[in-house]
Amino acid sequence: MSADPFRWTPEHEEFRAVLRKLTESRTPLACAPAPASADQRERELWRAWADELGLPGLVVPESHGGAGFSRLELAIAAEELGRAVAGGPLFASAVLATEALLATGPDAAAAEILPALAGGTSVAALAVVEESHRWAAADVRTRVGDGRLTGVKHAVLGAADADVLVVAAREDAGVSLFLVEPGTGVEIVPLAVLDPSRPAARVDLTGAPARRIGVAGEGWPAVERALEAGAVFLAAEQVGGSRALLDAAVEHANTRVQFGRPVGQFQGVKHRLADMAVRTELAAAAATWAAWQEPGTDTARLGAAVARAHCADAYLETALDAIGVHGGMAITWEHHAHRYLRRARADLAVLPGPAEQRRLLETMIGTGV
Amino acid sequence: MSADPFRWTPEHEEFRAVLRKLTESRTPLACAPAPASADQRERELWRAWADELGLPGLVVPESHGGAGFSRLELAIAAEELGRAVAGGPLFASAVLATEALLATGPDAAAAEILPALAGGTSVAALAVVEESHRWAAADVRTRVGDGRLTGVKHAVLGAADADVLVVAAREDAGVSLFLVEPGTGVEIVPLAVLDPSRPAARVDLTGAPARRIGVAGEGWPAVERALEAGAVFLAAEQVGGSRALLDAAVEHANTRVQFGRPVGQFQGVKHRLADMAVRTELAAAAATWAAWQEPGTDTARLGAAVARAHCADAYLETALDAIGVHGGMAITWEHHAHRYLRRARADLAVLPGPAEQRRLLETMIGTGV
Amino acid sequence: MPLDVTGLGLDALAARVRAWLEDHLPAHWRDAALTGDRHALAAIARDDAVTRAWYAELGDSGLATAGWPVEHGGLGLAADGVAVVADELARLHAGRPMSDFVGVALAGPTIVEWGTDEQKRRFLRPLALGEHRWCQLFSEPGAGSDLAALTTRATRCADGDWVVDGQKVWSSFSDRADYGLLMARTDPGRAKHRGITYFLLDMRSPGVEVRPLRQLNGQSEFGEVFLTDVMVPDTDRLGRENQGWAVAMTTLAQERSGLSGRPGVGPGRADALAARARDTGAWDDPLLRDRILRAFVAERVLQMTTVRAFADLGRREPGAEGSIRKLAHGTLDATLGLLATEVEPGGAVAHDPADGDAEAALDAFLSGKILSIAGGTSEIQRNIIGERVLGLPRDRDPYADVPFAERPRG
Amino acid sequence: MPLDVTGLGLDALAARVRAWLEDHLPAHWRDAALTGDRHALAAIARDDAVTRAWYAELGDSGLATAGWPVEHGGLGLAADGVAVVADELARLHAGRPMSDFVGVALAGPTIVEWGTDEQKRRFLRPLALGEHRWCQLFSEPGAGSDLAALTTRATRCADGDWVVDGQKVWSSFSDRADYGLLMARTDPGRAKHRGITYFLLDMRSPGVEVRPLRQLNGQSEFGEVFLTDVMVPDTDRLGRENQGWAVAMTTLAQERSGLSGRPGVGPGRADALAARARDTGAWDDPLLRDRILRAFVAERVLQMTTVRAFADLGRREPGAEGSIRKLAHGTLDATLGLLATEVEPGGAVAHDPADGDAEAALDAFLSGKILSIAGGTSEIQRNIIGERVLGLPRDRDPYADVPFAERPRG
Repeated sequence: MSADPFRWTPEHEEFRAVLRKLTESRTPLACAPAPASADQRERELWRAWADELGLPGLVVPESHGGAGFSRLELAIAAEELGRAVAGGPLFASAVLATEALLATGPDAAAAEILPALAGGTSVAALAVVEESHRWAAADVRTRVGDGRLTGVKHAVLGAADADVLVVAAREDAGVSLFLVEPGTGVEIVPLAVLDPSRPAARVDLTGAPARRIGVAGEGWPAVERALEAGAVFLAAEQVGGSRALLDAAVEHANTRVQFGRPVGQFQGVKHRLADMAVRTELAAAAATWAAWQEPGTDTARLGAAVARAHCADAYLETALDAIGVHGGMAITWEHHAHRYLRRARADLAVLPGPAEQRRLLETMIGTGV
Repeated sequence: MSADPFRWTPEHEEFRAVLRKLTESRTPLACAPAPASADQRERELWRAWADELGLPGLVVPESHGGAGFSRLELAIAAEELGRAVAGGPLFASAVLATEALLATGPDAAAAEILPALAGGTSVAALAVVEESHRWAAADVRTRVGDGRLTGVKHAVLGAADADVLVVAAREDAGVSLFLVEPGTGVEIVPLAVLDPSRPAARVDLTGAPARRIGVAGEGWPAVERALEAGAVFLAAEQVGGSRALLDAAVEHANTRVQFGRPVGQFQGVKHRLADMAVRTELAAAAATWAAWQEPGTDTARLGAAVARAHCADAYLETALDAIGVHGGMAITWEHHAHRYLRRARADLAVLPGPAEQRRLLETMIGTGV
Repeated sequence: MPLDVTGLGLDALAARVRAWLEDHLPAHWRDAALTGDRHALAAIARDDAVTRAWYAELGDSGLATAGWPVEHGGLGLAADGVAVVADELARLHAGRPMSDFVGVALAGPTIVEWGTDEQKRRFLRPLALGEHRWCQLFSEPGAGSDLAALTTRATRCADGDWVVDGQKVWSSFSDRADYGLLMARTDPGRAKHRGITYFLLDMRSPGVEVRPLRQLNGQSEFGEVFLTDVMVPDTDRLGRENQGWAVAMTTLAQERSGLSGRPGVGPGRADALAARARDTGAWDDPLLRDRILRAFVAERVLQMTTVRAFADLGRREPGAEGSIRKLAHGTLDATLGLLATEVEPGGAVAHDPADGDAEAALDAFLSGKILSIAGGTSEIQRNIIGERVLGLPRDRDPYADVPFAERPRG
Repeated sequence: MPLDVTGLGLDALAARVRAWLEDHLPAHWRDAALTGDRHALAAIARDDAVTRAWYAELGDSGLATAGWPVEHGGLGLAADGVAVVADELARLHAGRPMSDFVGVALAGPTIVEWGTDEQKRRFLRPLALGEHRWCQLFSEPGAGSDLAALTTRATRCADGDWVVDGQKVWSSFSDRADYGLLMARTDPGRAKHRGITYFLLDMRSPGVEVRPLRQLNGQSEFGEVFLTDVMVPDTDRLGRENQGWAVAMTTLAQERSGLSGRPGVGPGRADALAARARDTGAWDDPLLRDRILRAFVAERVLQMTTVRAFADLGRREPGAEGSIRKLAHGTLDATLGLLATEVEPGGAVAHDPADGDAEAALDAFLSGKILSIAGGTSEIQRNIIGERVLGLPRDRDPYADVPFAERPRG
């Protein structure tokens, strides 16, 4: 490892400032819409992100119509979106599906659709998990026959809005990835979700026409690459969420008066906020370090697993702590706290969670990485 | 279960008061001896317990020279001894070894030595665990041949002071219990211990003459009965230790002034003490409930496992919290806190600990008990 | 006609209550309870005619208010006897519903202790018979944990009656209540605890408006109550003018104690969780299994503590010790709520809308945090334990003795 | 002769330091370090002649005090550069020992900032060359977390010099120290923070008595220091009279930051724990394994945080953020200490006296709690984070502005 430590550049800071301004002006925390009514706003925000900032193509090489940035810029975007619990297809399409496509080479079929994804005019979804709800190659049972897929994909993020699905399916050579367009042989069944800002659906494939991308039987490494990027993205997003919660809780503690003084003067509240700050600062360091590693390397795998293991638990604890600090108001529907709580809990399950990451780390601990 | 809830009687309260007076006068917390120099005092205390209160024979039936009391009285004794982190052979001899002997019927060989144990003129030790350090019948490898035992027993509490050893060994019929006297074929190797108030030794058996007690191959249920009683005893002892720590910490918080006020006024300290109190009150209720059940029944097994699982962890947490409340002074050798910390940590390992108890409860959860 | 339970031990009391219920509870109700038929029980709960008749009969027997003095229609039982009665009623789902908790557990004892003879006559019997529903009007948006900082004003008119203006919040079942336990400031010139008066407010009075408050789990158990020029006769004042804080202490002690459940050690939520985990396969994960077993231990320990608290109480009134159980209960509830989701496939976070198990799990998760806030936050419980149980020095409001009107506003 | 590192990037700096060490460190020392031969390293540490010569050479190069200004014998590096140097020294076990921490990390920077030219001349170079050892004399039995409540008195004599009386405690390595960083009260008529003066005490002065303080793990790293009629020349005063608190702030900020280690993400204590667990079979227990992995995650995250802190610092001074790392470090240390025992057979609680692994595990357990108390308790760190990082209102000492002599005593 180089002795030169990572530092954010002035360009990074500027990117962050622009993003925050855009995101906060559209979904200010104070008057955040109830999740269910957020659809229209989110569509507008997505257009703004795409047209003004090129977020959907952030990590797509310029040769494929993207901006060719690194995961550091992606982490900045994630953090700012996480602050506002912003919805939209960025995570499902621009991170999970796009990273999987890029990891195939990208091969010709992937390269064909990447410019539209990078431009935000088309969105994709990655369909991997099945009945077991586990991200494991062995659990992929969707079969290919005559260029058609048959199987059931569970909890597919962003499936209902997707123009194209990237589907993991099993053939004789092993697990491969396929492109499937909604239509014949594809039924998309919306699911009830804890976190309404991240809609998910079941995808029933009954002989859906499909095009293979990448080499037959070599699809799983691409899924793993998407999971690595997804872990970094989620970690950064959770840092943003934690920071927003901490800021709002500090603001409350400084202004709410009980027993003749601001509640932040009581150590019961002050120390809880300090613990939130500790957790969040550690999370920020871990997310940044993970984003700073070269994708696909040992340290990237380690960083992604460590960051995801820490940040996901830290976010849930911080969301619960924030409710404790705000007290009664935070258990109402109108207060922002439960949107973060829902997101934090849902995040544990949308990709392999902290327990799975620690299991992954069993193979890395003590190996010198 | 009867609707009549358990209540301590005036006789119980009197027994407790006498015990506390005796124990505190001999091992007052404020000038407690450093563990290593406590031997002489503990021998005197043991004589006083035996002669004045009959503690060694508390649960031994009157027909075998004991007082014929129940586990409730034993729990009172345990709590009071635990307050002072008192040493001596009570736990090893009067609880573990004696309960194992009683569970054999007691058969004739056991009945022969019970009066001396009950009178405190002789002490015993229970030797079960071997290299694996697990309390499991399958792990008993000490063999019997020609009425002689060969094997190695690890971490035997009170072995060095014991007049007789109750040893679990394997014969063709299964695990049986044997009486072994120190001497030929018995080497007792004292071990270094974290908690000097509970000395332990390794027992090397090389053809040691032994008398079987109870039926061949039916020794393990007697060990389990000793473990059940031991779990209840430890739980109550830990309640006593927790209460002593809480009392001393509250006293400190009321008198130590920092930043112009008693430190107990700061919520950082106040809430920590409140958490200690919650844990301790819950522990006391669990230990009492467990002691109140009829030995050997389903509810006794449940109560013992639940109490041990809660009280052992609660005690360690409380010992650590107490050090936090006392601050710097508590990390010195002279302060009482580390004696409790040592006891609390050692307690996790002297019998199956909380993790093993929870594993045991796997078979009881959801069965209607 | 009150049941005669004089001189009975707890076991005999249990037998007496069981026999009485055997004779009186409608057979279809009893059968539904004993067979655990949830649908039938829900239908009974919705059948006003049946429940009204039953609560009247139950109230007449004294069993609905077993802790009240005999002269007010109770059985004069101590806490342990009350618990036995509650257990027997619970066995047959025959007790008063949760929405009557404020009336039976809080309003009743408070009126018994502080009410005039006329107030006792007016309120206690209808309460016992299930004719009146009550809510609590203590909390305000600006005075959460610091209850005594309330600003709802009650101004005395020339005729001695009162006009009340202000806003209350976190009032359970206020939309259905006939009466409310109201604290209002009657003298802002006095220090904050010393200028409050306690009233029994007729919720049908003009100027009372109730708006349901939607909770984070989407349900509406609480309401906001707006009070605009509400006339309250002086005969509805409970206790003396400006001494309402002392009256409220009675209510609050009952509340802390009452929220933590009935005594009894046996299968609970963790057992159900284990059963569900076995069904979904989550039980195969040793880490999750251990966390369920930790919750199981915590639940049983809390049950054992409740048993002991009732036994210890004997004839004593519930006190600050209730905070110990409330704190433990709050922690356990949050743990069980999270675990409920973890045993469901995919954590229940994305599921078939018709999947009732998933919905229930998510509700348990979202509701899990409510208990550590409602009825006094965990911080407040820790203060109570530290100060009243352990005797640590209080951290006083620096303006505690300043006239309320002169306090700085936050 | 200070090494020239002007204008080097961090990678180039590392290379330069490595090359210099290659040329200068005695070969047997280098070999012992590179082969990880603990016995040889311990022998070297005990060999005064070798270490004295090496620390003098190291000091002369500026590498022992890389963060000090060039004019005082340092290399003028920012925190990140200092960290690179520390890493290279650590790789060869060639840096100054832990017992020099107070001198190099605390005394040096404090004297650089506040010392007179004469004090800088007298103290900085010997410190850099390893000729002086320092200890810290801040804490007192009656003033633990509340440092400014100290009562050690320094009274001015007619000739302008001082006489000091009092007792200090928790002074690391005080039994071996040549000098002490001393805070004493010089004007009890002023408020507590405003009547303190900071001195550089010669520990050989008559009237200084050091008694080792035995810790709960049986070791004696700390001492109590009794000061009886100790004469201190006014030329050994650091900073102005009665303004010692401001001087102490420099020392304390260095201490908080310095205690939390060097930056770098790589194998640590949790990796060693996993290796040991694999040896003892404890790794087969999925619950214990998961706890070790949690500690592994926590340790790596703390490393990443330290890397970032050093990068962020650049040329800034260490601040309140150090409390975040100190708090996390304290928690991790306690966790690792407990786990160290759990991977040993039987928890190491009863073991062969010759079993070094068991002894080390027990020491790690018993020492685990010390870090969350020494150098400011976790509560104090939380206050610092709450107040100085998050900007929450301070809970002021009600007697903060009262003359010290008039405060009530506890």
